[in-house]
Amino acid sequence: MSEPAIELQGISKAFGPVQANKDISIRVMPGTIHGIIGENGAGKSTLMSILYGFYKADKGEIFISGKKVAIPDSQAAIAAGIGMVFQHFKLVENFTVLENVVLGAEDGALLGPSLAKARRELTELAAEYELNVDPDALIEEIGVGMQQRVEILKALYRQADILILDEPTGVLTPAEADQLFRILHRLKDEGKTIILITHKLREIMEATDTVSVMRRGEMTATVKTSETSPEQLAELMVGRKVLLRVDKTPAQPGAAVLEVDNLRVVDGAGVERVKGVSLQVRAGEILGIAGVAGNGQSELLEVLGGMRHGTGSVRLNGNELDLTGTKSDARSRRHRGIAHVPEDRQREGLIMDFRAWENVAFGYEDDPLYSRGMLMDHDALREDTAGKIERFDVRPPNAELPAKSFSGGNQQKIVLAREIERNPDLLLVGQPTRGVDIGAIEFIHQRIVELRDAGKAILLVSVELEEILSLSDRIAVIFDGKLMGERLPEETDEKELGLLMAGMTNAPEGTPVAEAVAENLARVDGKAT
Amino acid sequence: ADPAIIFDLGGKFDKSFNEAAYNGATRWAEETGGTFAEVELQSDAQREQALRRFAESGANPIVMAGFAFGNALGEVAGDYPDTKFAIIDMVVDAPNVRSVVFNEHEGSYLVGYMAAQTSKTNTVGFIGGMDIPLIRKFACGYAQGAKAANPDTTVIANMTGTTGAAWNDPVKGGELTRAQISQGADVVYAAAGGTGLGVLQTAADEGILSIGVDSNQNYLHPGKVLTSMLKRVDNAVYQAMKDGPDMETGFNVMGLANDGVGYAMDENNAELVSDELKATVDAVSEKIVSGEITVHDYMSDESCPALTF
Amino acid sequence: MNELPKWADLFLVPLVGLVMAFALSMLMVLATGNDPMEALSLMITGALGSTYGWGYTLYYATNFIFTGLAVAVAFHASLFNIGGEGQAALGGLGVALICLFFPWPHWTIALVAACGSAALFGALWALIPAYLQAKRGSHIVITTIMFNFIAASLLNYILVNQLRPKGAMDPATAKFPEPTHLPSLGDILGAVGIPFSKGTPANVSLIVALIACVLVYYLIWRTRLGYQIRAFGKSQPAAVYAGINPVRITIICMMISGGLAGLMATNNVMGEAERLILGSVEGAGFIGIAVALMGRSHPVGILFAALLFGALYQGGAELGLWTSIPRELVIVIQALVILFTGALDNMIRSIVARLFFSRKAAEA
Amino acid sequence: MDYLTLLQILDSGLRLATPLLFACLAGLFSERAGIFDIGLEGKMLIAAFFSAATAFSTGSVWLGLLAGIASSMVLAGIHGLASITFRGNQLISGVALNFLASGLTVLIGLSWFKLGGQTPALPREARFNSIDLPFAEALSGVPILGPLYSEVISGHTLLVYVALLCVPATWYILFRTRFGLRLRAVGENPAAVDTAGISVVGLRFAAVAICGVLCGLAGAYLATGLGASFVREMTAGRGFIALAALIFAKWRPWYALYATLLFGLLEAVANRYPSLDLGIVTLPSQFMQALPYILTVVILAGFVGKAIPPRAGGEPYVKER
Ligand SMILES: Nc1ncnc2c1ncn2[C@@H]1O[C@H](COP(=O)(O)OP(=O)(O)OP(=O)(O)O)[C@@H](O)[C@H]1O
Ligand SMILES: Nc1ncnc2c1ncn2[C@@H]1O[C@H](COP(=O)(O)OP(=O)(O)OP(=O)(O)O)[C@@H](O)[C@H]1O
Ligand SMILES: [Mg+2]
Ligand SMILES: [Mg+2]
Repeated sequence: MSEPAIELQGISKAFGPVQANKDISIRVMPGTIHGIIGENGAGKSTLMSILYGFYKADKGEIFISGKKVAIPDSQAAIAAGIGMVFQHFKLVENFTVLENVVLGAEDGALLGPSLAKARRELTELAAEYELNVDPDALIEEIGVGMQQRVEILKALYRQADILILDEPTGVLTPAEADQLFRILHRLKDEGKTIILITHKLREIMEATDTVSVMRRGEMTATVKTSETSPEQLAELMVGRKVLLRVDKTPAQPGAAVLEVDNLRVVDGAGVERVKGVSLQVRAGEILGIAGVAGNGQSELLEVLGGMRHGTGSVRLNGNELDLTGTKSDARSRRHRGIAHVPEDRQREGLIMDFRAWENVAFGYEDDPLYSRGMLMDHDALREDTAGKIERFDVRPPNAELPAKSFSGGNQQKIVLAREIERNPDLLLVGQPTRGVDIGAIEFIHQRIVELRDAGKAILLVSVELEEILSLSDRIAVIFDGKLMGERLPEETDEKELGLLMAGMTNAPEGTPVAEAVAENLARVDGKAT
Repeated sequence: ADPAIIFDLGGKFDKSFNEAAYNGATRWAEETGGTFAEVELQSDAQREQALRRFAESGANPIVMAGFAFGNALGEVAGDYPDTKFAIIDMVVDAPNVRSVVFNEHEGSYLVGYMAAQTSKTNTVGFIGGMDIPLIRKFACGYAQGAKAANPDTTVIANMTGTTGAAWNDPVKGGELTRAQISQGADVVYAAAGGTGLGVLQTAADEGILSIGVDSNQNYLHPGKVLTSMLKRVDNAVYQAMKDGPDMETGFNVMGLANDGVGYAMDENNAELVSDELKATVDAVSEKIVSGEITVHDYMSDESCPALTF
Repeated sequence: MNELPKWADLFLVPLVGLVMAFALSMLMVLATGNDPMEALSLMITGALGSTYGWGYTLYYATNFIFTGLAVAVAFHASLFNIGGEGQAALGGLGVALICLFFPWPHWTIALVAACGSAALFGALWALIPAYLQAKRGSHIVITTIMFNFIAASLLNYILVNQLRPKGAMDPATAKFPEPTHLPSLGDILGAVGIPFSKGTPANVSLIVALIACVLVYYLIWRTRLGYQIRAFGKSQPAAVYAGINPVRITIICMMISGGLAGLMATNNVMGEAERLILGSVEGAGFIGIAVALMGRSHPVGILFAALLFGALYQGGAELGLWTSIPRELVIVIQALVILFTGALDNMIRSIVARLFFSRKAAEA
Repeated sequence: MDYLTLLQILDSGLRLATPLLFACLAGLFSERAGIFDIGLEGKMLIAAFFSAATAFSTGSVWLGLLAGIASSMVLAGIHGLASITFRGNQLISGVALNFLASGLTVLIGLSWFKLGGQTPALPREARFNSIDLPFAEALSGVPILGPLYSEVISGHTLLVYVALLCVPATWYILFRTRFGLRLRAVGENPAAVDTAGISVVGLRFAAVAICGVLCGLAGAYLATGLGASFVREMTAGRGFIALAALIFAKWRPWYALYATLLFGLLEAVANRYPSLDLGIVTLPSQFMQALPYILTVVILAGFVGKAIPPRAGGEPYVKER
């Protein structure tokens, strides 16, 4: 048996108080595809970034083809034949494709010859691996799929024998993802070693030879793909048997609370992200919006929450909402009875440096309850927070801690407590359980259902199909800024929703689009058994 | 008590106004063996503080060089009735203040006369520091002299700026000189403190003549400086220190008549000024002293017959 | 590396920075052939050794409180207002217009009017950079720098061509009329029987500055607006989510900041010079940056930092008067303080942390 | 205005633009690499002092130039230390260094020369003197172009020509060399540079060092070319005008030349015509002085094209939170 292409021994890495990697060891044989799975924050990216010399490990050793190497920086990794496609691409936006490929791999001090050579080689590589890109296009003007090709080309141009891809399909359409896997297989056939990080069990099962599972910074197992099952992997990932169902009674919908008609949103770059969406949410029901990330659901939520301008018509309890004027901001929305749990709690929902009690007033600092004359009533606020912490089981129950000292799940509970206890007519919820552990997920789901049962309207946006299916009373699917149709959860399944999410409104079985469906199924696989 | 002297922002080695004051003080010290306290101001806000500090420490008299002390002295003088103050270039009306002013227009008239006589292009230049009535007084006297020597003379006058920084911008002084040269000037008179050093430098570089001010600046570029308009600040300072605590106060005008102003002759410019010219200028000087020629003082009515600003 | 406890971060780090700044400066004094200890003691006694020294120290401190608060308020919104210099200059214009062109019966009323006018002029001078930042994304640091220069030119024009009395030499207005003259600290303390040097420029504006400290404290830490300013400063996307209008906060916050800088004019223009002189701000706008950094943008910290810089200025002036060490030493110290407590903050922090934790380890 | 006057103003404008051009290109290198530098003024000032002081003491203008560059690079190094190594606030560091230069030059100047913070006037051999280009005399008779050549183009000091040559050189380095590609990349997305195996710190320090060299040239030119001694605060805001020009030029080398020439010309015009009578209105000298700043604000406001700074500018590169 040959030497492993990569061997990591006892890698540990801490970011301040967070132990991202704990004593991790793996071996990857040459000419194989090795998968790494694990929940958000499990430490996958950190581990690979260490291998690529982006971070320095606190402890541990790295062997490439049996030889111990020091990888203090990416230069060393590149020299060792390692290429990496990061989760967040590392491209210079206003450079051309060619310049990005050449950057750091120039021959000689002058640019001209390097660019000419790269242009030739790029054409060859493109032909060989079906990686067609216009070398003179600016990065900021091409789509993410293209950008990813550029990243792969960068690695190939540097003659990488080991290619690391960090969640490459997260931003891809199913068709693009499909093509990516064809390329990966071709690379593997040529003897290259590939490490693939993903959340999607389906991708692991289909593409990899071996797979490692990470949980909370530790490597919990490494197994042959052929000898495992999705169920086993899921269990390894979250640490216990996964059972996820939401107990809920059938909805008792009342009058329409939210009526959206032909809503359009143009983003800062002038791209239309929401292209004429119409929908309705009634009192006492949950409308779930399913879709692959980046199809306009974020913008939809933000317009309704008052964080963006839009055009069209939105009515709340029959009254028209201002979409562009002075009353189109988030505060006016709150005053009208709309509460909003944002998609990104750390960037938007909380001020990470503020204490928990300060965050409880966030967005509601003008509430008379928290005011004493011209000043804010800190005592009242602390008292209110203590109650919320108790009712939402926030741990540790200390209102004086800054938000950044709470774990992700507890941060989310603080946001939810603030928004749900407003008793809003309409609750907007984006990705309520992203990066939250199973226990907290159940808790959060229950609260949302309780609010529904109290006769409130809820608009839920999630990229987790499973979450959508288990929470929603009705499901709308968004694709490319347009709603592809509406289904009742009991009358549809993941397969059909997957089709809609891929933009197919009515596809007969057995069409090539089935691959796209598989893509979405894989997403579901990641969570459910 | 020892006397004290406060120099203005340019510092005591500005080769010009402050240096003249410094020379006066050192002359007194050398002649009498006495000592004096001194300070160079570094900011406007320090004026009053410096005055008070010296007054409180018992210095007497306190001499200050520069019109900019006017306001501060006005504030302070009354608080220290037993201390005598001497201020140069400004009139402060207080019983314990001697205000020394100079007839710069007279001295400037003389050097203007020499400039016009020396110019081959019939164009002479004037570069002032900060655009204030005092400097216009220099310019106006200079222009009158030049026109008197030769009615066809063109006088080009520029001011460096409107703020205190204008006293200390030799680069701009140089640029203004070049501009005046390109307009035909071949003698330039600088009444601009530190800025003037740039004027004299550029004039020397470009091969024209310049006229210094306040101190004798002929030595700065031997053979390139036609003369210097002497303003005997040194004499005023010397006198005040010599008079000591019993100094007579009041208004004190120093002009041609009492050697308060004049023009400088030494070995550095001996070649430049012919005996003939020197004789004529001395004659003019006498006429001014005798009252036969009256030189208009710009500051008397803020107007100038020979020059528009 | 563990994080420092809050108190160490708030006090120890700036203190170490300060000590390093002084140590370096004193080395420089040594290098120029003077005795650093003598210089230091002269500075300290000159600044704090007599009521005369205190009078000047407090006068300078008053200026720095205003500009320090100005910088701090903007800092809380993550805005770097480097334009205190220009705003304070325009505040001076506001004071001058009020004092020169209205007949005031008593200084108290004149002071109230002058405060309003100074704050208004300073605020308006901050308005354009604020608007451009909020609406058009023009970097506020650059625009406020530009506005400092524009303010200098504008004031130059107004003073030289409009407000300078005929025949006067320096670019300054006429003396303000008697009823607008503010009582000095000596007058006030004398009235209550405390002997205090009368010849110093510290005046009743000090009380205005102290009131400003209290108001800023309440503004930032107790009011909704302050909450919004701080939230906006921490995270702009979050502010949008909360319905805090970025344009509104930027403009309001910068106007408060500019107004505070403008208020400085009650001290230097109305209280001290009693006329408006060109360049009367004398860099206090920039010292405000150092004061805010040292004071960690908190009014109490700013108060102490302003006192420190006030003493530094007065001590430096004494140095200039009595030794051959020029007053520019103060500028060097000030530069080093800004460098160590601002730009090299992380370096100091890591040094302190190393000392701190090695001590702890030794104790344990 | 006759042709000759025009030429003379152009001539003066070119001289006055030179320090701005050096400083502007200095800022360009630094900011293109993502390090904002409002300390151009301070670096120029300290270079002006040390070049004049050294030139006076040694009598050699070349040693003066070296000393000027070295001193400017020391400040640049501190800026690099603060903003690159310790990831401090670049703006605050710039402010501090401006103060430092302003204080140190006077402190040392007083201690060495006792001339109120100035250096003594430099003798001829301790200064850069103007050089006449070939045929300047001969061609001056040719109509129109002759005087243009002999008045405006010929007869400057060496550093003026160096500054002009720096423009194409900067362009070439930035857009035609490996170093330039990397430099621009590190100002746009340092993570891209890092993962490409290039040292972000190294690149940024290199850029800051170049900035130091160019500021050194600017300061040396002020004190030993344009002027003939150091005077306290002799940069008189030129570092900030250069910064304004940099924004005006949208961080591009050729535009930097045009912007600094424009600002130099404005200064020349203001020297020549303290208040500019335009027939309808008379512009006071103060307006002319403020014009570069006003123009920059207008540009920044985006009313005349948009100035987009390098994207990673002003932000320290932090990998680990
Ligand atoms: N640069 C950093 N500085 C500080 N902490 C970090 C940094 N990068 C990651 N972390 C922390 O390290 C832990 C592991 O993060 P990592 O990005 O490796 O997880 P992951 O498994 O890739 O998650 P995901 O699936 O969300 O990409 C997390 O708690 C994260 O917050
Ligand atoms: N920046 C920080 N400062 C202080 N403590 C932190 C910081 N980041 C994380 N922690 C602490 O580290 C612990 C782990 O955080 P992490 O986000 O990984 O939690 P978790 O195990 O994923 O929990 P959850 O499932 O609720 O997200 C938390 O308890 C939190 O208090
Ligand atoms: Mg990751
Ligand atoms: Mg977590």
